[in-house]
Amino acid sequence: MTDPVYFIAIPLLTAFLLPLFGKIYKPLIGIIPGLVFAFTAYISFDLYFNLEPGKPVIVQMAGWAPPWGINLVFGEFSGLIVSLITFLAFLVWVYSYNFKKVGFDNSKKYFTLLMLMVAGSIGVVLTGDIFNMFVFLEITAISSYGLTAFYKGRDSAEAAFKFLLIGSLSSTFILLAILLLYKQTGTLNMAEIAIKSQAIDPKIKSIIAILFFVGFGIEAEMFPLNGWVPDAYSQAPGPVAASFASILAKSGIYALIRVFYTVLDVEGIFNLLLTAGLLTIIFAEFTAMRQTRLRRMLAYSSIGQMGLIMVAFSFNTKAGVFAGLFLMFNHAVIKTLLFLASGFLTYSTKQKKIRDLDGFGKIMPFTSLMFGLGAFAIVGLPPFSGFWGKLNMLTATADSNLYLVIALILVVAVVEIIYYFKVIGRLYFRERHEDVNIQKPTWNAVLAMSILALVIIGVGLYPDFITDYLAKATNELFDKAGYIKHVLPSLSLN
Amino acid sequence: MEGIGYKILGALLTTLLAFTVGMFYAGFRRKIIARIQNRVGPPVYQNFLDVLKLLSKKTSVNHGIMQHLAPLWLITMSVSTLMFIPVLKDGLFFTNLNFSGDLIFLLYIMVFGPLGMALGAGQTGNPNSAIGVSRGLTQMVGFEIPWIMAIVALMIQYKTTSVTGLLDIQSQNGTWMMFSSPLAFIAALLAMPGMFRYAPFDIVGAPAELASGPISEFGGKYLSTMMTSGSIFAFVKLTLYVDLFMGGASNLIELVIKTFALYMYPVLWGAVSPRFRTEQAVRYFWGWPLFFGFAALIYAAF
Amino acid sequence: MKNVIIISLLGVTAYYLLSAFVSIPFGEDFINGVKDFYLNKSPEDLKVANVVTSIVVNFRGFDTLGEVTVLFLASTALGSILYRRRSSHTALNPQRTAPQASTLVQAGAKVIFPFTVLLGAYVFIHGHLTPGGGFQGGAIIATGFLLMLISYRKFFVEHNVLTWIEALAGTSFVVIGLAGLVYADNHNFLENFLPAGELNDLLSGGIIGIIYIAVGFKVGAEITGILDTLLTIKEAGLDPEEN
Amino acid sequence: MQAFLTYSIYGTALFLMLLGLYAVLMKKNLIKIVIGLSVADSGLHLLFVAVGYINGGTAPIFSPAVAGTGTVMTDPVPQALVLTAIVIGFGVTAVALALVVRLYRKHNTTNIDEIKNLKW
Amino acid sequence: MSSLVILILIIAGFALLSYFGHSINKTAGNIAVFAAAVLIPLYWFTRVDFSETVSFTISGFQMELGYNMYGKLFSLIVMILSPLALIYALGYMKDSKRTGTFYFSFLFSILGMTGILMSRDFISLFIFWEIMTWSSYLLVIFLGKDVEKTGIRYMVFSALGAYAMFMAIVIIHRNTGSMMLNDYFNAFGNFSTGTKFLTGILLMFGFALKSAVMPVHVWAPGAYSNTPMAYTSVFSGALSKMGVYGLGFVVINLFAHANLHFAGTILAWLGAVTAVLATFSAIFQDDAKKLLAYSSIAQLGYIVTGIGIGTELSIFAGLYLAVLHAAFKGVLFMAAGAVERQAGSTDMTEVTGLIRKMPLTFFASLVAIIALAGVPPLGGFVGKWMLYESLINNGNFLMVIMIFLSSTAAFLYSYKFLFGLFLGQEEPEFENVKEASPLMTIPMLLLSVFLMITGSFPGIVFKYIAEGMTDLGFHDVNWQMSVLTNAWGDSVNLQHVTLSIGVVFVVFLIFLTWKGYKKTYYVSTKDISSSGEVIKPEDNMTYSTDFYKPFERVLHPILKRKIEKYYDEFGEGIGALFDFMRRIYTGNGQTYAFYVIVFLVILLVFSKNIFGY
Repeated sequence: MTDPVYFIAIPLLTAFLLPLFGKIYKPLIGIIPGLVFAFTAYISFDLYFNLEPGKPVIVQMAGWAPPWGINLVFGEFSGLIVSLITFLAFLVWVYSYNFKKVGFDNSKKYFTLLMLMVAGSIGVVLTGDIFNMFVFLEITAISSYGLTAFYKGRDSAEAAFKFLLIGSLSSTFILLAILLLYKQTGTLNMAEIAIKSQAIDPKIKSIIAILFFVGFGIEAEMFPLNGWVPDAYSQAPGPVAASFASILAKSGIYALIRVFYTVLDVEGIFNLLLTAGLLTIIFAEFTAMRQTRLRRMLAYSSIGQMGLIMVAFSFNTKAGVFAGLFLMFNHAVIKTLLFLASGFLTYSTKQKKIRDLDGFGKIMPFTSLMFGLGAFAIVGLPPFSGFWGKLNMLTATADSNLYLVIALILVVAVVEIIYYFKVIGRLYFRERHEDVNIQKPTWNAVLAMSILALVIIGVGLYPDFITDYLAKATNELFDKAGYIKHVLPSLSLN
Repeated sequence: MEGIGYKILGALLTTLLAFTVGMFYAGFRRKIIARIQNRVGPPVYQNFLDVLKLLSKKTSVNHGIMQHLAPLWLITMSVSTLMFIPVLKDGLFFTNLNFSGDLIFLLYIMVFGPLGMALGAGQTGNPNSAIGVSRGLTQMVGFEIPWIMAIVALMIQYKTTSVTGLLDIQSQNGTWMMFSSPLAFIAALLAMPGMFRYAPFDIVGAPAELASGPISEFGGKYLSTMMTSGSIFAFVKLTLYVDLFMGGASNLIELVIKTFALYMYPVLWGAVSPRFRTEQAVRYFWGWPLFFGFAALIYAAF
Repeated sequence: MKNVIIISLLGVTAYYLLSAFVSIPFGEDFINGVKDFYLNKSPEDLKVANVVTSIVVNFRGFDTLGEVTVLFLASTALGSILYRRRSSHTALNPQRTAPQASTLVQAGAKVIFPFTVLLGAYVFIHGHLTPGGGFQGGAIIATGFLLMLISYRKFFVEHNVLTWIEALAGTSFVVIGLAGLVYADNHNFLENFLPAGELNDLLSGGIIGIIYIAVGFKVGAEITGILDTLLTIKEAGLDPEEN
Repeated sequence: MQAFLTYSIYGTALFLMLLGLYAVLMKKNLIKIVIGLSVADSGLHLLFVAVGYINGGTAPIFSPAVAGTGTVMTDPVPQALVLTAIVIGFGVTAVALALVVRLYRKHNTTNIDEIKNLKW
Repeated sequence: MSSLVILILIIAGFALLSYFGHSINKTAGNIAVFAAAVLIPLYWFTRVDFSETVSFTISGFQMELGYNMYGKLFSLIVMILSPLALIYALGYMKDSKRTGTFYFSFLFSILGMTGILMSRDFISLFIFWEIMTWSSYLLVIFLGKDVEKTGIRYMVFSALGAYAMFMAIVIIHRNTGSMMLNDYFNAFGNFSTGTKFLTGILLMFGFALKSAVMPVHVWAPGAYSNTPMAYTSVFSGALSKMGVYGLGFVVINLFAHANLHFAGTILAWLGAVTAVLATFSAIFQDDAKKLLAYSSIAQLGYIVTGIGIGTELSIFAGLYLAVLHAAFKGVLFMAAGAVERQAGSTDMTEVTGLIRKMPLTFFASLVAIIALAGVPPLGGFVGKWMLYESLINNGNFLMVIMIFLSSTAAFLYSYKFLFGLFLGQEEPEFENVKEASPLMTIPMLLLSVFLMITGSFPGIVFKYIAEGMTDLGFHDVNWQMSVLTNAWGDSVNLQHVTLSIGVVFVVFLIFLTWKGYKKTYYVSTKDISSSGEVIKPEDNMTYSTDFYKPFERVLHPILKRKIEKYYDEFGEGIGALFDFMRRIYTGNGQTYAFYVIVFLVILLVFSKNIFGY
């Protein structure tokens, strides 16, 4: 009952059938996706925890062995990310299960889009075929456009259009890169490309690398390709923004990593990634500091975190990757919590401005507490999980002898503290003067946020809950020869 | 423990000596200033009479406990300071507890009294007392700095921090420190009038114009105590200067001569001076005296 | 000025990309690719004449599933983007305000429409034999519907039926794929579990033909749905609520 | 001849693609931008097909006429890929047009310079 | 389970208990807090095993908890001051809102401090450090005043300090492969010069920031004065000592393992400058809380100077001053809090003449002020004496002068504090002020008693300091119960001092009081002689504004430009820069697309450099 194919097949099947369920009994539209999310979460954990060390689960499509057929690779690295995605997707569902009451109807489309976005992201992570990855990336992207434009009124269409514009450029570049790769190697299988790419003319390889870099960089929110991010995050509903941060961005960065760690061996790309990551951090965090709208601030902060993750991965060391994974975990969990909390916080304010939040700590104690917790965690204060990510990140940086980068990261962290603590100060330590009619969080939202908070605190107090898995994933990512061997038993890296 | 009786006796004798000498000095000062101003002036023993008269008066009102404690604080300070200063270089009686204290300690205990006095004056509620205190403390910051510089210069130069030690060094070398460390002496000397609060630094009490202020809120026993304390303290300061810069004294005659000579310096300067405003006073102290202090320190250190 | 900058930027891009593409001259066969395998296996194992079809539906069938999903997504996203509250438009009787097409067009459309649909059906049914397939056939069918939509103001597509067709077609694709997990030899998703038949027979290629038919239905229904949504909504005029 | 073909065919396809990008970057009208995206996609699709061509190849269909004759066939893989790419391009275009409709409704204009409520 | 872990858990438990207790009802919460104030020190004194170590590995980093004698010394401060402050808080916070948050943060900051002092590796040190920082941040903004300015300033500076440490930590880890403090100190000698400097200076910066050394002190005045006074006593008394603690072991160990004396000298200089400038600032404050805040900075300056000099006596003096400062600043902040609570304000230009209304508070403040001023025969003198002697022995004459200047000027604000709040005219508006509740006065008085005892018997503190200094590499530190000795053999016998002062005092007390004081009667402070004029009761005869105006005129050139200004301008400049930067996000989708193409082209053009083919 546990085959990685189900990650894709079941959500798609459900998505196709959902309109019919809707005709039978309306609430099924909300419930069935939940069951699907629960199911994917279950199988991802089941698969992940039963994984034999060093032996990824590989499934072939249509009975053709890898170089010819498409394959899915559920290894320690991809499995970890998939588990994270499915877990968070389930929580997002729990949170938004009866979100209908608090803002949007039309839940049929919402859950369909969400489900397909998750399925697409999982596909991106699992697939072993570069073109297939493109297809899933597009599934993710188009469902994200839909989700962004979901809210009526406001400026969601504007945000979605920008997203689409940039996203289309991204797909153009990725497609070009794939075409060039195919032209050079005659294959689309990532493992085989990995073998053959060594023979490619370095000049062409560098162009391919740049095209991939720009294409995936757009999804991974890299500066200066991230103009769409703040708009999309701020206009989409809370849970959608949460899933963007935790799922969409993660699949983008995963693609970037997979391509540059496994498929193409271009050394120079890591310095480029480092530079781009640093620029991303600087511009995003500094811009975030001057934001007056809560959601936009969170969006920029999210970009900054992604920049940090890029920097971590750019070291091309095990410590760096480990730290990067830790940061990814943190970012996914914590940003989700922040966006979920902000969904309720900004619900009742017209302008969604930070200064409208004065004294909410008393009016909405739970949501504010969750937001505060998230803020504490994201800036890396112990004893929350953010700290360990930052610690590992910095030790990795130091191990790469990049002392200036450490200083930069820390300066930026100070900036981060400033703007997050401004919000906390307003939430808790200001008196509220005018009345607002607030939206109390529903029980399922409370449940979702509590689980996230527990994860944050739990990992913060005892990070070894996850470090083993992260370390394993790191080893797998670096074991390029192992990856090729498992996917293509007949061939090997020469 | 066998010397305890002598000690107590010595302490009493020292206090008595300080009181007498201090009172006479104050009398001389009044006389000298009067003569300079072409007046006859009170007799030299006038201060004794004043104290006796005040003692016989009865105080009937108070403003609270701090006011009551203020003169007490003052006299405690004067007398205790005296206890820790070697009045004579050696001998049974006038050396007191000098082995138990050193210069830093002396510097600190010397401000103990004014602080208590200030608190007492504060409690009277008289705004003029507060003004006086504020001026006095400000001026103190002014003159303490060159004075401390001088002392620190001595301490660094001779590698001892006790008065006794400095005295010993002077007698070993056979020269006074006003000659061996002239810069320090100049700095200390320039700071000295501030310590005595005679003109031109008498804006603190402003005795000539203000018919109010700290003094006016105290009467009878309190005022007499304060006067007593003042005269003892004048003697203490002079003795300290003598010990530090003029080789100390081996007998009472020498002591009186040296202190009196030294005493004439602020008195005569004051007699012919107008008055500084507070900030002028501070600026004065932080001018040349500070320069000499620095020079002394640099001389001492290198 | 901006013009010049952008043209020069694109020029630089073109230079680099062209330099990458011309490294292998046009029309030159490159060795060691996967294509030879496909060209061999398609007629031999799958008994599918059209190699492109066998790649699309079988070798890279997973892509196609994604592709179908993209279409489905597009129509769903479109629905969600252009969705409006019930009160603001009459769901039961949507109106298109465009002027009536000329009689000539109407008459012609009426004649062509059944043939277009038939052609579409032919194209996707013979997808494994001839150039063509589910996507092409579906698109042709949708063209027929487009013709009708722009010719007749009162021609309405029954969305309910479209939904059913979409759902069933999509479901059958996935279910056939999943059946491969159970019935096929290697128990793989989308693996063929039906007899392959003879090359160039209509009933050849096992599940390939069936999937392509499902895809054809789905694509036709979805594109039609998309066109209908766009037309209907656009002509409903400005929505006062959104301003 | 070979070189000419190489340059002209790849060049044309790339030119088409960049022409589309030019429209995306320069045109102010949202519809034209969407058209630009489509054009760019088309250029890309042409590139795909061009890459798959093999000198003297026929369509990769084993029709009874060619079956077993050993005729050279063009590369079927890019053709299969381009099919997928076209469909994806179609989906994106549809969504883009829907968004343009929404934007036009809200802003009453299709000039992209006037649609910037979200900035900084 | 180890007693250290249990201690941490107990504190955390009480924090949660107080929080939830207060959210149920006030009494329950207060009981929890009281239990915490009693049980935590009780456990620490009776059950904690100071020789125990707990080590564990988290996330691949080896961590170890365990006391050493040096940490124990500082723990002593925490464990004595904090419970007293907690008990005081029970009275002080009686009518406040959100007490749950208050006690939660309070106890968590205690947890942070306790943890810091038992950390033997950098990671746990940093973790507890950050816990301490954020919990104290919550308290700084607790009253909701100046949240943006003070709160953010505090957090920013704390973060700067903490992150400087963080950077040092990771660099150390990179060079030693270990996070243990000892490994760092042992390996220090083998580091390259750059690493030595970098780690040493970064660590020092982090710790110095917490001890409010001059250029980075600007967080302190606002933070100290905005916090509820119940916590400020701990904040200034114990929390800032964590910086001193860190400075101590870093400086000493660096000296011991590499000849980096000049770093210590720089630190000492900074301390001295801090002491002088902060004292000057304190003099001109009109708010008693601000005055005390600046005074704290100045006092910390002395301590830092002592530590920075690094000789046996100077460190001894620094540590002793640290202990004493905790006690007297604890009392003073508590007193200011009591005045604030009872009279409604701590503005010295408003509040006046409380001595007869709040005698116990006054008495405690008086004792503390005397100790602060360093006047014999109270404990403060001992520290001052040792500090001066150590500086003089060392020949740092300029520093001596600066410290002297600072402590002489300290008399000015000391007096201003007492006069402003307690002495002077007794105005009718403060007619009904009552003495603070026993919950508040008893902690103050207990600390005062401690200050008085240390005046004659500082040995009770010396004992722990000497123990602690063994961990800094100073074995066999000589100390006597009540005799102070410097390096040149000069000494002060405190018993003689106290005895003689006491005897003289008693003699004259009898002389003055006998047949005197009892017979006098109290008259109002309006009944004063004022140049022959009669003062009416409604006349305001309080002199408290511009108290040291002449001195201000003298110091004007030094003080006219505040350091805060530079920081503010820097902040504004940065803000403008950020505003400029965010214009990149123009809002026009086409521009974003343009960026993409530009980025692509840049990469393509530089591909040769990037990929080096």
